[in-house]
Amino acid sequence: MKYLQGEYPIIHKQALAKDVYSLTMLCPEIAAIACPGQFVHILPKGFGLRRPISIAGINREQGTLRIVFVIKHKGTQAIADLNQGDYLDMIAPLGHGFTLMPEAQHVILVGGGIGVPPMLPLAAYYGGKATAISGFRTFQQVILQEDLEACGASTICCTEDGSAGAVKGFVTAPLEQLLSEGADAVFACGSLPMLKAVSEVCIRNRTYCEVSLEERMACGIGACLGCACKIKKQNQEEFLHVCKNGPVFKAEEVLW
Amino acid sequence: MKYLQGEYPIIHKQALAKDVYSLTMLCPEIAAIACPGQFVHILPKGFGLRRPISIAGINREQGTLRIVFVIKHKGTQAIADLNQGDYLDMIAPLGHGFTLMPEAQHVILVGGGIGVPPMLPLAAYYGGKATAISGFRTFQQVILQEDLEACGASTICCTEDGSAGAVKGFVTAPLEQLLSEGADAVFACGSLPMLKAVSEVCIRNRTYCEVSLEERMACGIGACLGCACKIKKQNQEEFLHVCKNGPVFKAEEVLW
Amino acid sequence: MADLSVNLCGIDFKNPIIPASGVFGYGREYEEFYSLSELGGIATKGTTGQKRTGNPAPRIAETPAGMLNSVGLQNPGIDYFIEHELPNLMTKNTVILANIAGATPEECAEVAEKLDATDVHMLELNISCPNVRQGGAAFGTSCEMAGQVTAAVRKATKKPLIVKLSPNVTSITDIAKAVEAEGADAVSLINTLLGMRIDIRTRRPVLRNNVGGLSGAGIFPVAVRMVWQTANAVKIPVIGMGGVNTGEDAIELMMAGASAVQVGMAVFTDPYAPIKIISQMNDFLDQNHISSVREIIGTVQPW
Amino acid sequence: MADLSVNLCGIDFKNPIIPASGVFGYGREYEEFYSLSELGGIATKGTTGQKRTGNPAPRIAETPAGMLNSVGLQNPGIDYFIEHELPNLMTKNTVILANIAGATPEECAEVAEKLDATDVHMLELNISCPNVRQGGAAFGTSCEMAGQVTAAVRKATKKPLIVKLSPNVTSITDIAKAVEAEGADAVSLINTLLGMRIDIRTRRPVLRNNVGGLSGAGIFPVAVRMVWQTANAVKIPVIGMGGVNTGEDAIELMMAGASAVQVGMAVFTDPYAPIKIISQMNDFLDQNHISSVREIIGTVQPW
Ligand SMILES: Cc1cc2nc3c(=O)[nH]c(=O)nc-3n(C[C@H](O)[C@H](O)[C@H](O)COP(=O)(O)OP(=O)(O)OC[C@H]3O[C@@H](n4cnc5c(N)ncnc54)[C@H](O)[C@@H]3O)c2cc1C
Ligand SMILES: Cc1cc2nc3c(=O)[nH]c(=O)nc-3n(C[C@H](O)[C@H](O)[C@H](O)COP(=O)(O)OP(=O)(O)OC[C@H]3O[C@@H](n4cnc5c(N)ncnc54)[C@H](O)[C@@H]3O)c2cc1C
Ligand SMILES: Cc1cc2nc3c(=O)[nH]c(=O)nc-3n(C[C@H](O)[C@H](O)[C@H](O)COP(=O)(O)O)c2cc1C
Ligand SMILES: Cc1cc2nc3c(=O)[nH]c(=O)nc-3n(C[C@H](O)[C@H](O)[C@H](O)COP(=O)(O)O)c2cc1C
Ligand code: FES
Ligand code: FES
Repeated sequence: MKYLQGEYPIIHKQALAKDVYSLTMLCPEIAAIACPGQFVHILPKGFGLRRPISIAGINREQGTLRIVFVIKHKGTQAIADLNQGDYLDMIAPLGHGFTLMPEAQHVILVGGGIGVPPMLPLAAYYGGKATAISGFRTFQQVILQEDLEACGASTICCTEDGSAGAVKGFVTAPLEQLLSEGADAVFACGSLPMLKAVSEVCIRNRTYCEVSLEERMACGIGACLGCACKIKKQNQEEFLHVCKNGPVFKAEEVLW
Repeated sequence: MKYLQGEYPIIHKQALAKDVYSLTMLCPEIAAIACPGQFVHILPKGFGLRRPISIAGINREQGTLRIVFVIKHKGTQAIADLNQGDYLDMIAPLGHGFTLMPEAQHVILVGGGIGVPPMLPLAAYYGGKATAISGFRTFQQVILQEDLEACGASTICCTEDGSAGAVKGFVTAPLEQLLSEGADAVFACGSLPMLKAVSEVCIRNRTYCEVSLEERMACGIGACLGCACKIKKQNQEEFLHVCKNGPVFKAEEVLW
Repeated sequence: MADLSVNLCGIDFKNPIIPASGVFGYGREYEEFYSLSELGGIATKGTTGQKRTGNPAPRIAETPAGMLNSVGLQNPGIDYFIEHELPNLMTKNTVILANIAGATPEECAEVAEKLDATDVHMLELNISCPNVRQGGAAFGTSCEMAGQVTAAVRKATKKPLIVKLSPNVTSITDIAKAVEAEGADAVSLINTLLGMRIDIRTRRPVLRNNVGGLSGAGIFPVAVRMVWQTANAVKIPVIGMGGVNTGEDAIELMMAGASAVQVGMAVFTDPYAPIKIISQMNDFLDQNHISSVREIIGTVQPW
Repeated sequence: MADLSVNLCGIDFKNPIIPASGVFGYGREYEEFYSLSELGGIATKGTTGQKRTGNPAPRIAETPAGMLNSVGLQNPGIDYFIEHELPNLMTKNTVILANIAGATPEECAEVAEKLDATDVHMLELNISCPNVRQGGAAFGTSCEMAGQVTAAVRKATKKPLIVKLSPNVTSITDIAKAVEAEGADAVSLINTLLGMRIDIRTRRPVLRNNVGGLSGAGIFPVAVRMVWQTANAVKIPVIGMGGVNTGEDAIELMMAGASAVQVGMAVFTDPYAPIKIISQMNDFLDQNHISSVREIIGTVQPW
């Protein structure tokens, strides 16, 4: 694993929805080695701990990286306050991303809410072979559907209240249906309950599934053992670390 | 004593010398009641304690207050980073200022370095009846001589290395000379050694003298008893407080 | 509007927010900003038997997310307090906690006895001042001494007696139990952590007293922990403090087990802090449909 | 270029800066940023007799100017450490401090004995971990236990033995004297202060372990005070830590009495922190015409 720390200029900022922002940084050294599912570890000015944010776009030619995040509290607020021309202090690219399967015929990307952004680099990789199911609470939160489509992916947008998208309800309903038609793999990111449900559906349907987990982090690189998650490998339970062994894990190995 | 807390717009910013800045704030309620020798208590953003800075100008008509300060460390740096249009969080006006003597014929204002700014409101009050002796280490630090003259005061500028001004050396030499010609009062602000020397000269010459002291502060309004200074009144030594009983004290009462 | 009132030791507070002893003087300076009747209570500057001049300056040092002080209990003495400060305070329509200290249990008892004859609502016995040579933290860091001074003061007064504990101990629960056993009606915590800063250019401690008490946001996690431990160890109510800056901080301390909350250093940053904290607490309760702040006391669910 | 080298217990350090135990793993992850040979030394993650899985997550919480952790000594055990991590570390041209812990004095001694047979430069015995049920802070908060575990480890090794002290005590100097009497060659301090945070929306402690260790800039004044007190109480050298973020902080701890300085949480904020601190120390010494960092150790002049 290779990663760098530096301050990189923000070359584009966009508001995507209420409290949701997209930032694009010029960081060719990082863009050159970043992979789908990895994350960046951002230091908001004046804070002691960094904030992990998934990579939502990798443009090797232009040497840029994109992130999409929601303002949760003070740290993400400070990042959202930055503007084009400001610099972002990042350690990146970090973690172990999604498995890329060049031979796959059909993969399903499942993103819930602010778990949708990390699906974008996968959509860019799989193009027309990907179907992206995105779930949101309501229409105001819907983001990135055109971006997914621009990659060539088919999109299925779900809202819990039916206020937008083709599906009213959770992502699991369209997922069940697609899986019944067969798929090589499912890649998912979202809330813990959603990931658990997706994982169960995949296991029941015997479809390979990877999920991207979250945990509170300090170092972000595997040194401090702060971001533990319980993983079962060969029937052995152990605490692995989201920042180094993950954030992407095989769904079947996660002890929810 | 009346004082207010609020965020007031900076309407003018000026660099006077290396690391020395002048800020003018629009704060009519404060300007209306501020007196020479009082100070403002400024909260630099992100800090827990405020910074006391003397009032360097009071314009009642325009409703503005001026301060002049040097960047000492992080807090004053943060204040210096502000620009016109930004807001300054102040509690003001604070403290007990210089005695204003309407009948005085000749007063001497002695400022050392960053102790010169609080002499300006006195110069504005006394006009042609004031002689302002200012002391600096070297020519690059000389500030506010034109401002003092614009008030009508005569100025005597001293530099320790003789690189600027009429006098090479300390402020005490011209002070001695002026005192020998007689003066109603001396008002002084500057480093502790300078104030002590000025005070000795005045006591020897039996001239009334007031000095403005500094001490580390928390509340700035007399509640926390943080900014103690030893004062002798009627042969009783006691700890008074720079923020409330001062910053201006009678030189003869200060226990150096 | 949520119900913010609390009751401690039989005394009604209109809300749980009390400016802490030593940061608020006797309220006079802050009255310039707002009416003291908006406050739940006021803890007055620590008072001793005789006038004390305190420590030489500098008494204040800034630290990351905090400050050190070594005021050293400067105060005009109990007689002056009762004659010149208390009568004014008692007209302010807020609960007055008279904070007392002394170099010996006898001195503390004498101060308490004099206060017992006044209208003051509660006594807060400071056995934790880190800035004096005698008494202070020396009382607060041994169960025996803490018990002894509590017992002496208990005998001297029938008023509700709060004992203010030091965090500079191996086990704050042991001290809390010791003062509870000797008749304390409540405990308040935490006083300041003992700290030091050095000016590396002059190689001198920044504080003339060398060491001083650390307060402010940086110590908040220690306060939460100690309030939680103590609330689980004693039956008497706990008043929490240490680094409270926002309504959410105050809510957090109350969930940890505090029945009321004192606000110290935050008033230096923003003189309106106590007022803002009261209104932020109300907002939190309203948003979360909690009708009374009393419902949240001690409700943290440990894992 | 000032001379930054120091010597502790007969071991030469090219500079006094050592990433603290638990924040730096075994150095592998930070080697991606810079050569480990630039560091004065490295304190490795605490190692126990057997593999430990540590506490459940969340293990990390942010606090004002600091953080809480409740990792709980997750580590692969001493045998794995000696076989798979230590050999690599020993090639890095920097002093290796093997940090050890255990639930009993016997376990600590066993770990020390195994390390005694390796090339490791020094042992750092952690009697202050707040995040484990057995051993850890239970050892570090009583003079008797602290002495006992030190004595047991002392018998097991001839290597320089540093004992790492807990700040959660009434008198850190008493503990320091107790371990000195039992043969410690140095003490290091401070470990984390015990703290807690609560998520007021879920009413659950943020840390799954309820409480955790507070580190970072906010505790720096406590570290300075304890280093100063301890350096004045014992004859053995003191290694200082707790909230060091800059070269000036490190200088301040050394003036307080530290012969070397560990850097913990600061590496999370900036992985280059130890390297920057070394260069900032050099700048300070150069600017003040001090030829060797050794000249400043313990030079604070109390008032
Ligand atoms: C691998 C990974 C990828 C992520 N990708 C994204 C993304 O693409 N977009 C996005 O909006 N959010 C993402 N998150 C969540 C994001 O890290 C948090 O929302 C953010 O850290 C909150 O910071 P704050 O200061 O606003 O909140 P606060 O609650 O003030 O943060 C306090 C502390 O808790 C930590 N924290 C709080 N929530 C989380 C969380 N959910 N996960 C991990 N740490 C947390 C913070 O990092 C900080 O240390 C990701 C998290 C992880 C672990
Ligand atoms: C009544 C009064 C009037 C003043 N007027 C002026 C003025 O007009 N112009 C000007 O440039 N400076 C003035 N000062 C000094 C000014 O307050 C300090 O330079 C400033 O507080 C330093 O802040 P800092 O964050 O840059 O330094 P730091 O050293 O980081 O400050 C750390 C802490 O020490 C306090 N502190 C440091 N130096 C002083 C000092 N000399 N006096 C009081 N507290 C200090 C700070 O307020 C802060 O709490 C005045 C001080 C007082 C007491
Ligand atoms: C300047 C200052 C003076 C203080 N004086 C006293 C005092 O006289 N008596 C007392 O019991 N506590 C005193 N304290 C301690 C505070 O009441 C409070 O316990 C401590 O500051 C922690 O709260 P905080 O972090 O909100 O400031 C003082 C604190 C400060 C900052
Ligand atoms: C995540 C984390 C893990 C730690 N693990 C250990 C450990 O295993 N052994 C130990 O002696 N100290 C451990 N510590 C304590 C540090 O070594 C250090 O004493 C403390 O963090 C104070 O320094 P700081 O404020 O610079 O972080 C740990 C600290 C942190 C933040
Ligand atoms: S955050 Fe340090 S190991 Fe993952
Ligand atoms: S700063 Fe509080 S009394 Fe002067």
